[in-house]
Amino acid sequence: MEVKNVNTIEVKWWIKKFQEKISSEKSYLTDLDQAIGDGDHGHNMARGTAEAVKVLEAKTFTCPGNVLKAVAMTFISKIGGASGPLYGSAFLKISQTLGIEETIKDALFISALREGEKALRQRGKAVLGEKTMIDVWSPVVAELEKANSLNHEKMRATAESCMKATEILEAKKGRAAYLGKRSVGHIDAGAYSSYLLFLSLAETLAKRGE
Amino acid sequence: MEVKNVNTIEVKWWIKKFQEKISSEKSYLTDLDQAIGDGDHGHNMARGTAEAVKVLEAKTFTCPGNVLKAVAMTFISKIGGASGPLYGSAFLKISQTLGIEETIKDALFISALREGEKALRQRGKAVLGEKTMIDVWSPVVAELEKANSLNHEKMRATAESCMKATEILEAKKGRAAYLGKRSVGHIDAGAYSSYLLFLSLAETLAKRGE
Amino acid sequence: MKKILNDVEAVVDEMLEGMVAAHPDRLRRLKGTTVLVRKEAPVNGKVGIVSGGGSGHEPAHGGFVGEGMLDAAVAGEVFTSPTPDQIYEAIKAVHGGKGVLLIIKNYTGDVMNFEMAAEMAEIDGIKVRQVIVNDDVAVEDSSFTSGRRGIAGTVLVHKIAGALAANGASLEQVESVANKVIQNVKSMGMSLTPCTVPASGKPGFQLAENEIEIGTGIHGEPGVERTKILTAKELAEVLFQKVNNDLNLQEREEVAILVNGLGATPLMELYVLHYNLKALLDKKKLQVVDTIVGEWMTSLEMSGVSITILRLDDQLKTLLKQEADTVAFKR
Amino acid sequence: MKKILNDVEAVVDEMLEGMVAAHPDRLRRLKGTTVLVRKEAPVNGKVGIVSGGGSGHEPAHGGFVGEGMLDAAVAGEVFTSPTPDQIYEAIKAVHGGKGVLLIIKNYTGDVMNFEMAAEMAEIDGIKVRQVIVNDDVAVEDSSFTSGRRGIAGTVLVHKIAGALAANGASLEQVESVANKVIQNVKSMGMSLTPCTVPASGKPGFQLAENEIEIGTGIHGEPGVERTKILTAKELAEVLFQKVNNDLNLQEREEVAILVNGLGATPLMELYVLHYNLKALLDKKKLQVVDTIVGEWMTSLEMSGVSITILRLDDQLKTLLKQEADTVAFKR
Ligand SMILES: Nc1ncnc2c1ncn2[C@@H]1O[C@H](COP(=O)(O)OP(=O)(O)O)[C@@H](O)[C@H]1O
Ligand SMILES: Nc1ncnc2c1ncn2[C@@H]1O[C@H](COP(=O)(O)OP(=O)(O)O)[C@@H](O)[C@H]1O
Ligand SMILES: [Mg+2]
Ligand SMILES: [Mg+2]
Ligand SMILES: [Mg+2]
Ligand SMILES: [Mg+2]
Repeated sequence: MEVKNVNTIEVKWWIKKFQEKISSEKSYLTDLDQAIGDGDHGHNMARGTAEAVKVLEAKTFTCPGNVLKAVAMTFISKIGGASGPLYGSAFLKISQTLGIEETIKDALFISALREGEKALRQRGKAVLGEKTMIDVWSPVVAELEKANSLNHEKMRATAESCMKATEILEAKKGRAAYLGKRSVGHIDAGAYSSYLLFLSLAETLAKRGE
Repeated sequence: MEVKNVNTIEVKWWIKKFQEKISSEKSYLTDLDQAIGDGDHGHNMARGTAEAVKVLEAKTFTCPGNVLKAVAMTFISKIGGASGPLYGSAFLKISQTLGIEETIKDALFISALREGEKALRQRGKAVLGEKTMIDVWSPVVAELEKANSLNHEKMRATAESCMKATEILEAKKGRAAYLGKRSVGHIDAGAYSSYLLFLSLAETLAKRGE
Repeated sequence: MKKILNDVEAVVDEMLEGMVAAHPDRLRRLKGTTVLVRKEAPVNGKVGIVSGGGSGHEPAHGGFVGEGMLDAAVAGEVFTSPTPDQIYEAIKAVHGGKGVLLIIKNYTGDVMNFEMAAEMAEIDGIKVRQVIVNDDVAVEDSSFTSGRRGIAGTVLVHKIAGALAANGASLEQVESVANKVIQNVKSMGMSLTPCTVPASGKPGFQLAENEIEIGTGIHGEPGVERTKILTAKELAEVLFQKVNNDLNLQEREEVAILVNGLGATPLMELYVLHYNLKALLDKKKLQVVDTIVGEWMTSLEMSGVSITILRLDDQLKTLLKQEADTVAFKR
Repeated sequence: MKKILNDVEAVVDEMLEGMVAAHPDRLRRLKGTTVLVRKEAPVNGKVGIVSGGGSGHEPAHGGFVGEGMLDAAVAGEVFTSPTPDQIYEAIKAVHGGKGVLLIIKNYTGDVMNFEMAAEMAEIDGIKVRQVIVNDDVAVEDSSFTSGRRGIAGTVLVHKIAGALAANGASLEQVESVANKVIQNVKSMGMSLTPCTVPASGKPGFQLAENEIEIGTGIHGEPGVERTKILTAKELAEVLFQKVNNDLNLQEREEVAILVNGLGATPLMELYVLHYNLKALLDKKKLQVVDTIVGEWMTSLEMSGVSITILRLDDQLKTLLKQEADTVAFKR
């Protein structure tokens, strides 16, 4: 198997793709959050990702870690709500783990995602099955660890099926928890945006070496 | 021509009939007042006439003047809005003019109605053609004066046609005046309740000597 | 119609009882009436001030009963002037020997009912004066009609007349300062949605999703003009222009501003409107001495706003800033 | 969606500018932030008090900035917690040497963002304490979930913690009294209509003409139960029972009552509800020491109400009654 790396341009693609997907699915995200939350997730994410793309376009970056650090800081200061600190903390940890490597081997990238996922759990104090973005992050990272490579097909498939699986869960964390059983029957908004995040990464990885 | 009188029982019938008509047309009166006013005329009149009927049933009266004085006081203290002082002042003056006669000759009744109409104009400072209850009261009284008798057919016909004629007028007094030209095309609520008042009187008079 | 109530007929009664239950240290209800008076009424040696009108304008008028504003507020049925007998009871209850001022909003019904009450009180030998607030510039002023309505500007009449009365002034002085406010206060309102009188159960008018009414009063009645929806900036311009056409304010003049919500408009939107209004005031180089933003003279759950501008002189300024302590308005 | 605004993206900014333009003698905006602070901040030798949250709850929180309540309020986007950098600026601006207390409503977002800000401030050597208000008994309390929401009871935490801070108490003392209030304050709300976040343009949920939501929060989110419309009496019973199940009040206990409108409910209806609530309080022989009726913690133009009961002791009673002078709340 050919060894592949993730470089600065690719992580920028990733974030740009993420921003585009969020932007075109903004009103769907709003609907999801309105059904069992307060309806701002689409706007929060659209605002945050748009700002992140602006920052990435305005500066030059020498390594993926620095790109994602800028993304993290932007998420923290521009998203707000629950998702701001969550995505922000995850990306901050990812960038710290990547350090100043210019090209990132799959193994390092996977362990960075794992660190991000841990930061997310620490910040939100949620565990798997509570109908949050964790329900996408944890299984996706686990799948990649198992595959021991950034397998974009598995990433996409796991993210999608786990996102969809949140529909039948009863929320125990976040605003949807206030609805108790009435939260069942709706996909979690943060799980959906996390699906878009991994879908964007998968699409970026699929283009590697094309 | 046979001389007829109006007695205590008949004025009570009058007020009772008025109350019944107001009650069954309450929501139409509300609609009329809502279109170009504030929508309370039906309730104001229903409340006031119901109270008046209660007072008439609770006490005994020796003459029409006393009946109508009780009605006047009830209207003043129970209707409120513009129509309370207007109907109240008119009835107070009518009762004063009737004095303590036990049976009222047509001529006296007509001059009492004229005094009531004058009190109404004085209290409201409105003149004919300003789209108010005056537009029913003044022509009805004038018609009776011309006929020199309490001709119930003329009373009913004049009240009805003059009430309808308020539709094309632009209001100059009362709340509808605030709408200016937009007040055209609606019947005035107070003109309609005044039509019901004279219709009730006409029906009462029609039964005389039956 | 969705409202928090039991019986539409009892809504005014339960509201008044609720106010007294909530503020027993400040308010008392005259038994068997719809009158709220200051706990300590009558205040000896002070001109008594009575206002009121139909209910549905809360906190007006009961919320303004207290030190430095009203001595009594008379409540009618929703949007219906109270009757003379009720007003008469209020006058008697607040007469502290120096006479009583009635602050009346210019509606045919209010004017007639208060007038009849004044006649009754004068027979008892109580000196009564009446002032008629007609601040609403939406309606053309004309001697052929009943003239302009009284709307939110009334609150500033309460405030200033109440302050002078609290200082021990005579009935004539209080009447005269009230009239000075009336001559210098102008308002203009608009609404985005109608409201529903409980007893009627249906909204007073209909508006499409992109329509607003300009020049609405405070009784759920239609306004004087219907237009498509405007931005906050356009709205501030329309309302300010109409008010200023009448006041004709000059550079550096001192004014007070009242931005009044009609019932359902979020405070957020009132402040957004004020931001846009303030830009116009600044452009005119007006000296804004006092700004009051909130819900003071409402129209049930109508969504909308009015702006009020009061041209000040030193006397009005001092009295406006003077202490007041009522349930709804404190300084 | 019908609202008074220009650009949905600018609504919070224009609101904050409008507040400062209206109350320049009391409020100041930290440049480049969404933070409103007391004109005179930082107050030396006084514990600074910071609160805030998403916008759309006005007068919370900016309206409570002033003497005897908050030193700063941080505004997020509508119904979205503010970000840590903004909160951090607020902490720095109000730190008068005695540390800063953060009063946080229990929402995952608020808790995390304030927490991150506290971490940042502590790196600067500012002593920061956090209290988390969770008065909403609509939601089951459970250690497996994020627990109960903070709603209108928060205003009483602001009031009482603010009063003790104004008296010069230490950070620990202020934190401790805030926690005492939190342990003793419970609320329960309901709504008759939803509200619309400007940026989304559509209502947060749908209700039929005869339906209401019981247990609604203050973010346009659905409640915990949907029922057919209730009378004011039934509503008072449902809300009171739920609150009292938790507080378990005993005869002759002293309490304070807050009847809070969610935005579009006429004051008339709040007082009608209070009338019905007071009957229940009297039946329980509770001593109501203080009653506050109005709109304090709103949810844009949502129609609905919450009731809050605070169990008092002598300390809380004195601090609650103590003078306060903010734009929206004065004593
Ligand atoms: N404690 C938590 N841990 C992990 N994710 C959470 C937690 N609480 C909420 N979330 C996620 O955040 C999403 C909501 O984000 P957003 O709407 O932006 O914030 P808010 O709930 O403050 O309005 C939820 O759909 C859920 O996926
Ligand atoms: N100045 C006036 N003179 C005569 N009638 C008037 C005058 N003003 C109003 N009215 C009558 O009163 C009616 C409205 O009564 P009502 O709705 O009970 O009072 P309000 O206008 O105070 O709500 C109008 O339809 C009109 O006929
Ligand atoms: Mg959300
Ligand atoms: Mg009417
Ligand atoms: Mg009326
Ligand atoms: Mg949110």
